[in-house]
Amino acid sequence: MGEFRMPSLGADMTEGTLLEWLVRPGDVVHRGDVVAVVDTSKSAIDVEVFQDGRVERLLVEPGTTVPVGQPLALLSDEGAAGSTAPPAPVPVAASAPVPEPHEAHIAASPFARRRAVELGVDLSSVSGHGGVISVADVERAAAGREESATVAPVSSPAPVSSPAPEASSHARAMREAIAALMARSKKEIPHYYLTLDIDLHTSLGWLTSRNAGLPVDARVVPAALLLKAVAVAAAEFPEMNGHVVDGAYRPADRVNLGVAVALRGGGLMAPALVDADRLDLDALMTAMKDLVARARGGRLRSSEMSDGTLTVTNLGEQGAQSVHGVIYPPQVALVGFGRIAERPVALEGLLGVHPVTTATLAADHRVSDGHRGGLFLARIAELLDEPENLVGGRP
Amino acid sequence: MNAQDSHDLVLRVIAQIAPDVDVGSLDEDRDMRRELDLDSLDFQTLVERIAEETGVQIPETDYPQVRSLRGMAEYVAAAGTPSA
Amino acid sequence: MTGALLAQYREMLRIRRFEERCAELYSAERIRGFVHLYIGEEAVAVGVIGQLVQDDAMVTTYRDHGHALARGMDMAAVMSEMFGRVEGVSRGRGGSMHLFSAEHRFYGGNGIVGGGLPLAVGLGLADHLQGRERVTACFFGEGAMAEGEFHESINLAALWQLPVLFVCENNLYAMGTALARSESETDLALKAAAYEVPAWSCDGMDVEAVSHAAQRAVALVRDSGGPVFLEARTYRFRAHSMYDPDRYRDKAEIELWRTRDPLRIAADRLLDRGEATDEDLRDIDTEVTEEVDASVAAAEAAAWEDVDHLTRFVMSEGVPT
Amino acid sequence: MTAPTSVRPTTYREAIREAMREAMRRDDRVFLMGEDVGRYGGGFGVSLGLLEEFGEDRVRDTPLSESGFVGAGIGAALGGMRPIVEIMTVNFSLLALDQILNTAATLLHMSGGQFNVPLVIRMTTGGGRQLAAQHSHSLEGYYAHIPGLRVLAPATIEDAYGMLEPALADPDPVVIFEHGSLYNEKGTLPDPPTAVPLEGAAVRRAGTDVTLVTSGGCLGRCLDAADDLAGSGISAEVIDLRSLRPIDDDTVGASVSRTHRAIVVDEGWRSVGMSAEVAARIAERCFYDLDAPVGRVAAVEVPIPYPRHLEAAALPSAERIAAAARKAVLGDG
Repeated sequence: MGEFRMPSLGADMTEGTLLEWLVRPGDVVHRGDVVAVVDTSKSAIDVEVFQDGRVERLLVEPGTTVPVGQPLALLSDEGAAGSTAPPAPVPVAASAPVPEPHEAHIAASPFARRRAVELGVDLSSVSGHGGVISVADVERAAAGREESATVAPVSSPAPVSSPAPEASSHARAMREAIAALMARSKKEIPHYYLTLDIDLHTSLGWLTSRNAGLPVDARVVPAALLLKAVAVAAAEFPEMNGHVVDGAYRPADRVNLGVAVALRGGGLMAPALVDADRLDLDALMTAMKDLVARARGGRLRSSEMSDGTLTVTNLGEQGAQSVHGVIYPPQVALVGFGRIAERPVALEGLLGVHPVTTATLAADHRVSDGHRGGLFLARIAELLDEPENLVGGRP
Repeated sequence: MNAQDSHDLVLRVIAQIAPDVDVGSLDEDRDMRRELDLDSLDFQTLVERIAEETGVQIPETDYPQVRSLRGMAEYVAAAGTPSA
Repeated sequence: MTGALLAQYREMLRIRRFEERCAELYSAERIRGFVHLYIGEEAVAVGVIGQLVQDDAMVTTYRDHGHALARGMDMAAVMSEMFGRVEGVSRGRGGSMHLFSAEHRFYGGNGIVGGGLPLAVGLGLADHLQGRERVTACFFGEGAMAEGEFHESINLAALWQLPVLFVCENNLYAMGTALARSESETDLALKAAAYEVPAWSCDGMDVEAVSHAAQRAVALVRDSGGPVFLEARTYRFRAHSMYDPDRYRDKAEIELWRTRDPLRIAADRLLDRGEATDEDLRDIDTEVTEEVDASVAAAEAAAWEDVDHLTRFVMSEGVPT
Repeated sequence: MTAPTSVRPTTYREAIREAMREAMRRDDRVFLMGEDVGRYGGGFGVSLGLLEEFGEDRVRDTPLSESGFVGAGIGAALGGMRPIVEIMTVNFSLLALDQILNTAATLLHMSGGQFNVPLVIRMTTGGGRQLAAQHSHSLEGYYAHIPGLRVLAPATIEDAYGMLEPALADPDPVVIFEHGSLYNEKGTLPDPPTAVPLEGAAVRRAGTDVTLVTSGGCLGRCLDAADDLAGSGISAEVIDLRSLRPIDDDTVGASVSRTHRAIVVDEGWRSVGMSAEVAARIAERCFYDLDAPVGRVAAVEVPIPYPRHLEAAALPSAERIAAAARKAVLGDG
């Protein structure tokens, strides 16, 4: 007998609300099947099961909010092994999942927990006296934390009709979650920042001519090319691609590229493009469109929410020249791209005007140093200079 | 397709992509990407939907002409008729 | 006292028919809980209570239907209480065992064997302290005489000379325990007399005998201001509470006592004396049955207490002090 | 509260006696009944001298029959009197528990509101006087458990005096617990005395770091503990519940919501008693305000033993209270 528990769908998630069961008692489920929809403070997430079995009993009613780790359903082994049901149809979960960052139960007083939420303090970053976090510890942590965590500035959308009250409370919850996570990141992770201007003349020229021959729905946007370059580079720089778990760094064996998505109406999430380095460019474009659409529609899969190994933010696209991002724990690096703009560039002794983006790297000093970071950025630039090499996928 | 039809069509597609936007208060001559907070992917989606609805394939080289709501509507009206 | 026996006969028949109907309604699940029937013992309540006046008080046990009806409490209100309806004498909160009426100075309906005795002593004490010449009649079974509260109470009443009439309804069985198996001294009047209380016994199946004995007892309490103990030797024809297997007594014993049914004794005597005809008795039965029918109809029609009022009457609501 | 014109020195015992004397002078319906309340002057001397003033009818010695005379008190209350029944100790009151629970507390409800019981029962409670295991217990929780009763625990001379009059005026049965170790407590009463309410807890000492919730005989020990704590920089608020039924959740809740820590101090046994009840209410009401587990200091689970040192070890002391408060505030032993 196994238990299907409320999954942690991100380092900032402590509880979730079960929105809907997609299975009933008696149903046979397979690893990777989507069995429930869970609302985190960020999004409604399709949650998959990680074991084969038969649903014995549903323990939690839809609408109930429960902490991460609480059993939601009981699964029996019966009917699983001998089942003739087709194998897991979800490719994402068919392979071994990236180890989930495990959070031990934090002993904190109820008042401390309440204050932590009010102050946006992540309890896992607070140490208590006598093994228990009291409100004094939380307030000390709040007073001592860096105030400068620059959460991705979300440009305020233009004419927006007034949101429904529950939407605004959801937005507030998301804002609190973002604040808590970013504060934790800034407190825990010794960030360092590097910047490199990348000339996109070659790559965008190549992309324009490629798109010119294609129907509208086959066109690839520059952002996809940037993501592909980062993904390929990340596979070569294991110290940029992985997680710190319980104080130890674990490089990931695949590249699940977190894509920072600004939500309409405010908020930010970074769902993962799974195996981004292995996808060919067209597949990556398709996957990205799908991912962003589902992120904005609030229907992400659980693995997409929690499995990012490195995040890219492209939010400079419409304004900022560069972005010095905050790493998304437990990841160890974040690549930002500023607006692609025509800028003067010196070329073989002459001055030309080329499209240029400023790429930045925020990386974790516990895992890497500036030298490797610089090489990583340089590798991204190099890859973008040979865009035709970015077209194909890898096995 | 007349200008009014194409105008309505563009507004309808925008409402799908950016459901929170009050299209009635749009400045029709401003860059939609800024006005509507559309990123390149959103804009790409807009162009794709226009293509699905009208058959009009807007080449990337013409993107500067369709940055505004008015520009997009006029472009679509001029370029063709809806596919069956 | 021409006419007195006929009135007593009618009163006993009211109790008998009421309880017979209760048994029927219990079987039909209209009435629930413990229901202790008084059938066979009617002469005691009718005989004793007939000697009380309006100002006197009464305390009784869970076998209280007969006392309530004999005291003049409205049959429909008593039946409504059996049904648990808000129009019941205790707003439905008491049920069969806990009938109360302030108007009749009827202090219940006590479900604890012996529990009512100290209460009666206190009522007597209040009268004594306030110089009121009232009698408190306290009914209890012979089983209560094994309880400490009997001894404490009769001792207090005797010590302080309080106007309490202790009426022991000796029906020979404390539930299933026969008198001889629970009392070292089975002459209960003798036992009470040990407290220096005037005490005697009477035939509890003969309403005239009970009346006679009670009249004397009440008069003595009123005159002396002190307690009197009266034992009425009686028998219940039915089970302790609704149904029991009657393993503790012989069928023959029950049949023997049935020949001394208080209604039968009274009816024979009325006919012998020419105070009533068969037809008169049939008419009474018809009238009583109609009253019972009406009480059931009223109870059926009565309302349930609103659940919002569940916690009312835990503490007083503006009762003047 | 207006300033009293003067004060008069008295003791807890004398304060109760004076309250009874004044009640009996004021209202003919009031009388005192109990074991040795008359000629002996009361097992603890509380009613000394009342017999001489009011006579045997109104200061009524009873035989040793708790159930009988408590039940008679109920009957007398029903018959229009306002009896004060004294039970010598709470341990003895168990002999009358049937009358208190099955009759006094239930009659009003069982009769559908027809018969209320305006009875006052006073009894001694508590240990600390080397009276061993049948005269020392604190069974307030037994009574506070029962709907239909009002249960009071006067901890001060002012309450001991002031609670009797409203208790007698109350239409329902009131049980008053007098802690045996308080009888000799010296103090003053305002003259003329000020009225005290029957309900509502009192903040006996204001503080900010931890709330000590207590009643009756433990109040003094809590105040001593608060003094001690103040010496080490911990500001303890001391709440005297005064009424154990009903419990004033508002005062307790407001305090704990401010201090975020609570210690419940009760001389009854720890399990299933007053301290459990108060702690549960704090948890229900103030959970999200709590910065430390609710602590309890209660009697050790043993029949109270005779030798002084064992008895002292069994009962809550200022030291144990202060230690529990320190643990709550400082987070370690």
